Amino acid sequence: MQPINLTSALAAGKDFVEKVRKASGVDVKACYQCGKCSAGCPVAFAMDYTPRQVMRLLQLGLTEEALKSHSIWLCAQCETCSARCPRQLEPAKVMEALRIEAKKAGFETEDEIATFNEKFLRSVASNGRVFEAGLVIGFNLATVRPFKDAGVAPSMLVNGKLKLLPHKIKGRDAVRRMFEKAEKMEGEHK
Amino acid sequence: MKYAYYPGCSLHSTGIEYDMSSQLVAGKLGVELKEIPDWNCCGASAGHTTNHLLGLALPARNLAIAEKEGLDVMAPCASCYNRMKTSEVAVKSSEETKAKVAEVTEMEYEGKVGVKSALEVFVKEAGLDAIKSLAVKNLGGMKIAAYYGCLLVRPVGIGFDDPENPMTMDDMVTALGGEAVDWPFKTECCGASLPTAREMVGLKLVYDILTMAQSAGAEAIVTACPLCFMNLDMRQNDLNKKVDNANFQLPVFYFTELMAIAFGEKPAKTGVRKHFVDTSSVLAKYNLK
Amino acid sequence: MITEKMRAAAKELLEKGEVETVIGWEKGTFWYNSTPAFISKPEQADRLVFDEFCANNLAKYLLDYRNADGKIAVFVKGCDARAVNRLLQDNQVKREKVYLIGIPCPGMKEAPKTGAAQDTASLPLLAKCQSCATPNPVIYDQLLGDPVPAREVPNRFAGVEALEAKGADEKYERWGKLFSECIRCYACRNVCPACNCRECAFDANGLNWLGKQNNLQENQMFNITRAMHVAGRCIECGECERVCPMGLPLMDINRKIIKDLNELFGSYDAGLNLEDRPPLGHYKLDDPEKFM
Amino acid sequence: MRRTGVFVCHCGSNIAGTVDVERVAKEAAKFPNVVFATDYKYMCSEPGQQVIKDAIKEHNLDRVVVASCSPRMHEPTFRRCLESAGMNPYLFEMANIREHCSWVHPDKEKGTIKSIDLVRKAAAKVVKDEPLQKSSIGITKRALVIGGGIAGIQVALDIADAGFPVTIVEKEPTIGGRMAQIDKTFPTLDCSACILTPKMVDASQHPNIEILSYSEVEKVEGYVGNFDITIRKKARSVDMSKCTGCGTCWEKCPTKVDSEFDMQLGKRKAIYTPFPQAVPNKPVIDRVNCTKFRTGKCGICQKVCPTGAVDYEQQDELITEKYGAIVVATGFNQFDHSVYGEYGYGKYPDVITGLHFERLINASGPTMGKIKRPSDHKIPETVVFIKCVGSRDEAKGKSYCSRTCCMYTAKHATLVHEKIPGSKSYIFYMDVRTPGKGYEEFYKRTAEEYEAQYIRGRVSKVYQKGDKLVVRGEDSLIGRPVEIEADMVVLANAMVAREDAGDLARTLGISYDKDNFFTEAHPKLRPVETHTAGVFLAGACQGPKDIPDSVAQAGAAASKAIGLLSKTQMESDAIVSNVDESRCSGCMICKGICPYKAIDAKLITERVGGKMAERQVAAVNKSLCQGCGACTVACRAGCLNLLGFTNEQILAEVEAVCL
Amino acid sequence: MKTIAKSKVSALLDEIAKEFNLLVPTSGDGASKFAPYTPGSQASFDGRTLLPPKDVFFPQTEKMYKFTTDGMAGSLETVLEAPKHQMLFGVRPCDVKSIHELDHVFLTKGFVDEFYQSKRDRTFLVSIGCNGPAEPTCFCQSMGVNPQEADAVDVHLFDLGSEYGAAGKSENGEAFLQKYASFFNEADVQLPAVAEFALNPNVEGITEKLQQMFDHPLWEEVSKKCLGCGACTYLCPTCHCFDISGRVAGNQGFNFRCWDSCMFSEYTRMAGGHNPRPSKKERVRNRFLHKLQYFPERYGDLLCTGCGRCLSKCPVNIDITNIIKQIREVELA
Amino acid sequence: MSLNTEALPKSQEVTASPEAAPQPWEPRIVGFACNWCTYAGADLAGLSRLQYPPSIRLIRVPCSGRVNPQFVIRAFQRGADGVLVAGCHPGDCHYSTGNYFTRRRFLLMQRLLEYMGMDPRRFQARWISGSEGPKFQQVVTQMTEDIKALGPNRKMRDVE
Repeated sequence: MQPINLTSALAAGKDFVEKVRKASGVDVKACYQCGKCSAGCPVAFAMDYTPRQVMRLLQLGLTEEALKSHSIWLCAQCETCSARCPRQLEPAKVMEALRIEAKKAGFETEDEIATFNEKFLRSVASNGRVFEAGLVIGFNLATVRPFKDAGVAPSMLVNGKLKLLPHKIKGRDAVRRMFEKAEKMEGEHK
Repeated sequence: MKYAYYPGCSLHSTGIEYDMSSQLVAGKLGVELKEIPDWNCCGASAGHTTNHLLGLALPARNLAIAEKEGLDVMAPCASCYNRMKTSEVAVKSSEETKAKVAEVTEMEYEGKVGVKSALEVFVKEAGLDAIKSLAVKNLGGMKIAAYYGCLLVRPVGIGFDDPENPMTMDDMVTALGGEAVDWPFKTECCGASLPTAREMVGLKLVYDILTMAQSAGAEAIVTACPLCFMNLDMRQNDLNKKVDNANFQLPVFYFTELMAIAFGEKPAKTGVRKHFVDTSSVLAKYNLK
Repeated sequence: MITEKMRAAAKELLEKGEVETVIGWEKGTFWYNSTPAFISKPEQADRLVFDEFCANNLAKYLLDYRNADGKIAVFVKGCDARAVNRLLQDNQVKREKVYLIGIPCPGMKEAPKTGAAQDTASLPLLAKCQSCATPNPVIYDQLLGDPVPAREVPNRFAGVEALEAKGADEKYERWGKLFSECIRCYACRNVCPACNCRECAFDANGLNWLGKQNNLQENQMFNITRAMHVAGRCIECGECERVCPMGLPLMDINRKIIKDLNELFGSYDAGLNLEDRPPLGHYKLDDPEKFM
Repeated sequence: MRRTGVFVCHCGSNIAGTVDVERVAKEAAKFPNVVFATDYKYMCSEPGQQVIKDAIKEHNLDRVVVASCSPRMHEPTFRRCLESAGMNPYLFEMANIREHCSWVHPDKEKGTIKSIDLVRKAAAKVVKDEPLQKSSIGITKRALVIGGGIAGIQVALDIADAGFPVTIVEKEPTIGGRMAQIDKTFPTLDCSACILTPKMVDASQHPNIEILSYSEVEKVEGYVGNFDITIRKKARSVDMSKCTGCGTCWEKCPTKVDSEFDMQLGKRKAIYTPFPQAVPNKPVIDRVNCTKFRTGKCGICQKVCPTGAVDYEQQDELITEKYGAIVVATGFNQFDHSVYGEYGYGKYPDVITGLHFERLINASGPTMGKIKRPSDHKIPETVVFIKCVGSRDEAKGKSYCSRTCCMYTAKHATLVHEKIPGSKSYIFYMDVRTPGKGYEEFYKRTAEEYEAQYIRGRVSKVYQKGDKLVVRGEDSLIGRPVEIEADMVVLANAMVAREDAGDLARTLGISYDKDNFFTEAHPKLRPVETHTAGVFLAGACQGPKDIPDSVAQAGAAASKAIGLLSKTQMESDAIVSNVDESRCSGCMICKGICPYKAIDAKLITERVGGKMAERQVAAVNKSLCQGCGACTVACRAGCLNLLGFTNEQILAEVEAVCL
Repeated sequence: MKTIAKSKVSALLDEIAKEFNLLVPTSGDGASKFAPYTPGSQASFDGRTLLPPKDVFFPQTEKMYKFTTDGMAGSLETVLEAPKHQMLFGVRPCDVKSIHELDHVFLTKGFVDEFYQSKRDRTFLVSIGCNGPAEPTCFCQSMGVNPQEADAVDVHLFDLGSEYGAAGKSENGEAFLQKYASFFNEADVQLPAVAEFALNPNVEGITEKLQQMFDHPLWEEVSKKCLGCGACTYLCPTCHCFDISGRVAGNQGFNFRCWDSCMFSEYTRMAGGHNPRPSKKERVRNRFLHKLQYFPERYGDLLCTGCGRCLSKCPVNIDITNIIKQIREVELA
Repeated sequence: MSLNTEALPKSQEVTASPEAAPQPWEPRIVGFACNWCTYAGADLAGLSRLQYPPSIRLIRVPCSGRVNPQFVIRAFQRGADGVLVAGCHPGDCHYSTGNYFTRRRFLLMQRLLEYMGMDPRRFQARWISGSEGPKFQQVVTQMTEDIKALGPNRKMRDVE
């Protein structure tokens, strides 16, 4: 294992920590690494870095490792960590900020989740609402497993739970403009 | 009581039962619901984790429309509720955010109206007394695990109920004559879209919740969120297939469905027939058919 | 009509012997002069009036009755009531020794320039009333008439802000010109309900706080010290500025201090209620100290 | 006209090397009111002082200025010199031309000019000096100790041993405090009762100690050396003079209630002593639960009492006594962890606190020393300890570290290992803090020999699953979530201030911090004093402390109190505030600003317009006043003045240095 | 009579200013008062000035002596600056009367105040008459002043509407008119009627009546609203109380005199703290008795010119005309 | 109501020795120093032989809370080019709370003086502890430089 050169890492990470603070309102320096976030996190078992470790990576200036971590994609945004943090930091918001930054930097380590989110938003952007059938079909095609959840589709159709055509709202152009503006104001994605 | 109604995408598709039963309950309780005209998707967790501002703006557009009508919003979906609440609080507490959001939405949202969850409106505001007085059927002691999910009671300090041990739904169950079992996973996360996007990760969360409810003696789970519902209801079959020794047959209800049934509605009208896990036997057991 | 009500109230109080003196207003030299009146017999009550010229803050007169045997009744507008609170906070008046008759105040008018008879409605509000945010008495035993709605008050610090923006020399020149005009008649001090020392530091024998020369420097010393002494205690009744025979804009100084106190130590309005402690009488551990 | 003498010191070459001292003296001789000026090699030396004394006589001087070093160095020297020359020592000023001039300004011309200015300043001030006298007050040689825990007992014993009468006021029916509830003490594992109870007995038998148990301080008036203290002796319903403590009453009493002493884990009677070794060992009736008081029926205790000591009619009694010093030793409370939803809001019976655990392992406790879990009295095999519950938690608890938990948790784990063979302890911690003698070694033993598994991480959730408690944490050292199925969970709850600490602080006029702990006068230099003269602090009422620290602080507080009481008269400085009553308007703004509560309102009578009138003015208690002068600035009329630093003196200095 | 168009006055002033230190009424951006005229600047001849011209002769602060000390020795020097020949132009008849009252105080009864005298002697007075009350509060007529004309000046100007009629009232005045004859025309003039005054207090016999009223309850009544400020006395053209004070700085210093006011509580306070006028009743009484009784007893004139300044600027509308009326209404036993 | 009184000569003129060359203008700073911290800090600067400009004249007061704002105005009136009020750091006050009042009072005062046209650099307040000899040196040096740049004070000054 290569030792981390903390001197250069800390210096390099300083601006990013400030960026995260601006975006999320969380000062990661205040984290005292108690681990309560990770202990309560429902998805921690699947993560490569526990939420506490993600905070630590930032504290040490290891920005890229944080951005490339799978954890930030696996985070379900349930806010359990935020609710219980004894320092009133909000790791969930850090996760959110990191995911946005990771996307900008082009690190999408969890393809499926990133794809799902993208499809989801694309659906919203073009229709104003989510077209769930289209989303699932599109997602499954994209992730090359076209028949996932296919078994449930017929009964859902019968029960009126799946619509075959998207509902397009009247204000969909306005919604599309919102996407464009928000993207412009928050910075372009790669 | 009159609210702007924000069903959200789910209630028009996978969560159609929640929509149906909510309308029924509202009618009984005298809560007038006026659907927000031309509402858009709140962005769910995909929105704010992709673009923070977008995550605030999407719900703000709906709130702005409601504000024009001068109505507070009722959002049955916990995810929609959480997103709208976050947007509401962000706009109320920062002029800068308000301005940014207005620029994106091209609409003025001043923070004069806010959002409430259906649970808050139907149980907290209407009151247990009203619920009891409307109940014509008794749940007869049905053992029910009230499952709130994570987002309904968060962020801490803003929600309407205790973040670690919420009781609103338990109180409702008790008021209708059911037995709300005490169990510790009321607010554990169901994984949201993870069971779709990362199946095995998501399924583990669902598995834990179902197991815990079952071991607490619950005969049914009641929930107030279409995503929770979908994960708990639709995934039982998957789990039974993919996990050794798993054999779940635990009916899941929207709390509105139970209310509507207790208020005397025909179960079919409430949507309980549309569930993946059979509900008829447990309803039959307690003479609720 | 408030005048009728105040006469009736005064008469009743005096007839019943509940108070020994009623302090109010009566007409003075001209139709546009209303002046403090001191009534001690029921039959004198008909002298009392309330009109657009009752600008005098009567609270200060309570100091003259500190040793009175009985109760003193005084009519209080919004600002007068805040003045009474000021005096109560400074332990100069005992609450049980005063009877406060509140009068919601519609705002007082300027005397006409020429003295010629004219419609009072066309007269402008006194400067001190234009920025008044408390037209209704905040403390009283009895209220005559209904509370008046709060007026739309312009930013009362606008003048201060404009001055702050000027250059140092420009500021000094402006104040120098003004303070040179001060004749040190002390009307500002004597009318001020926050200036309630038994003996002003400036009047004390041999204390050497202030030279008697009338020149810019001593006048500056007087005016700055006066302002510092009422800092955090000024109730913004504007009487100092109104009575200044030389027309000095004294509220520009008082308001500067109020603005700074609000900005630095949290907002505080003197005389609004008895419990709040004046900002210079206490401190917070985390007070700003960027100048240190 | 004053007759001032100015004496300029060379300080060898220290001053004379860079200041033309002769010129300074020559210029000084021209100053108004100066009749004599000279320079000398060492003013502070014997011959130097003689120069001053001679000049005083020869020139009939009535004011003296010495220009030399810092007054912080030699002001007392020269004051004594004036005194021995028959002058009032306060008719003296110093000009600091060494530290503030010759040592810092090498340019001789500039240094000399500045020296002349500094002397002019001193000469201008000195003519306004007035003779001042020190004042003194008598002292009541008696101490009050509030709180009868280990700290209070230690304070009382120390003061009593020094020969002064002490009263301990304890609100519970017995002294002993928290230490009495504890089983063993770290790091020696001594039996707590074995070392505490002899001290309790010592205190009760000490001829100089009076114990007022079941009593509270109601009112404090007066000031250092002369406090008038009103104490409420709550009605015990038992006549202390008749009761022998035989125990018949509580044996026969039919009413059982949860014992506070046993943390609700055991029972006591309605007439009770909290524990068998209570001091005084005489019962009280808990009127809330007593059947006699609730329904008027029963009365068994009165019937069975062989001495007729039970008195249902007894009333609270108020007594007022004089004391010279007060030591506050009111101890701490345990943090209420029911704010933690994630730990079950206190509803799981087997999630207990450290203090509960102490009662469980105590041989005279409710389980006779057997560790049994409260829910089903089973002996736990797996015990999880969670530290920092309420401590170091800004979100739900306190920001500070409670200092004792690391050690007592280690002790608990050790005791679990000793008492339950085959058991396993897990300790969740954030840091292990063991800064005490033998503490680290104890912790090491716990982890290494007593097989306590330390896991670094905070627990996020505890929940019941069957008859187990599932504890979810992260082992932050490997970065993996961990889960333990435990039989019992022990929380190391924070030590917090007593909930009524604020009330007591207001009664005593002392300050308290954001967490309601009493504030010491100086965190480093005056750790057991308060800002209120004559009031001292001991034990955990000032902040979390373990027993050795509490006892050490008790000794320190006692020695401070003894130091005060050993004087017959207390001399206060002559530099105190003074009120010009004729001009004071009694606004009392000064009162709120005085940090020593030395200013109070008083009524004076004066003739106004032919009749006598009463009027309120400020009065300075010269023995409390420390001479800071804050009040003088608050006084707009300038009728408060600080003797020795009057407005006139300071203005004269300002004018002199601006010439 | 000689006349001068009002439009030509400023040209005249420009000329005069070359010779005299010229003081004219100004209203600039501060309070109106007499101030040095600088060519081209605007003098204001409407109404009367807020501040009376008394400080021209009797400044509010005036240095009198300088001294130095050296051990027990010392030196003293009078500070008496000979002012440039000065002209006070545009004094109203009421203020002319006030100068005469001040002359009584500072120059008669065997006592001459050299500081006052030095300035008074070198001041050339030009008065301007009024054709009626300059302010609603004017009542000079009642105080024996002819509002249109003043005699004890060097030159008097009658207000004739668009022009002034000039009359030399002293030899200097005649010489002045001769010297600046080019500015004047000769014309027959008719004085306009005097407009009516709103305030007409009757002072007949008041001095004698007051001699019996020292202990009358009226004083208690009229003093109640007094705030004890010095606005009335400082604005009064005739009030002339002063205090002498000094400043020392090291080995030197100076003494100065400055206006004082009998309205101030410390005015009569003695070094030991005793105050013979302890409350505002005594102080207010003294002020009016001084004006209406003591001064007339000593000098034969009321110490009031009816200028109305005190009345217009009193913060509480204490009205001397009303007090005179009340004194008249008192029925003595 | 004249604006200026007669000039009084400065002390340098009185005391300067005949042989000394005329001194260039040196700012005159009146310093109020609390006995327990800043005065001790200045003593320490002396003990440590830390040089600073001879511009400051310290007036010893028990506590910075003893300094009346009027003292400051009087100093300016009499010719001070700058005034420094210095005391213990917050929390270190020998009298526990005096400097908290100082802080409020002079923060307000400084702003008021600035409003009156006084350059804020002429009136400064500082926390200097007994151990901060170097800080005392640095504060006096800096303030002297500031005021040198501003030139002699004419404002509020009655001695020309």
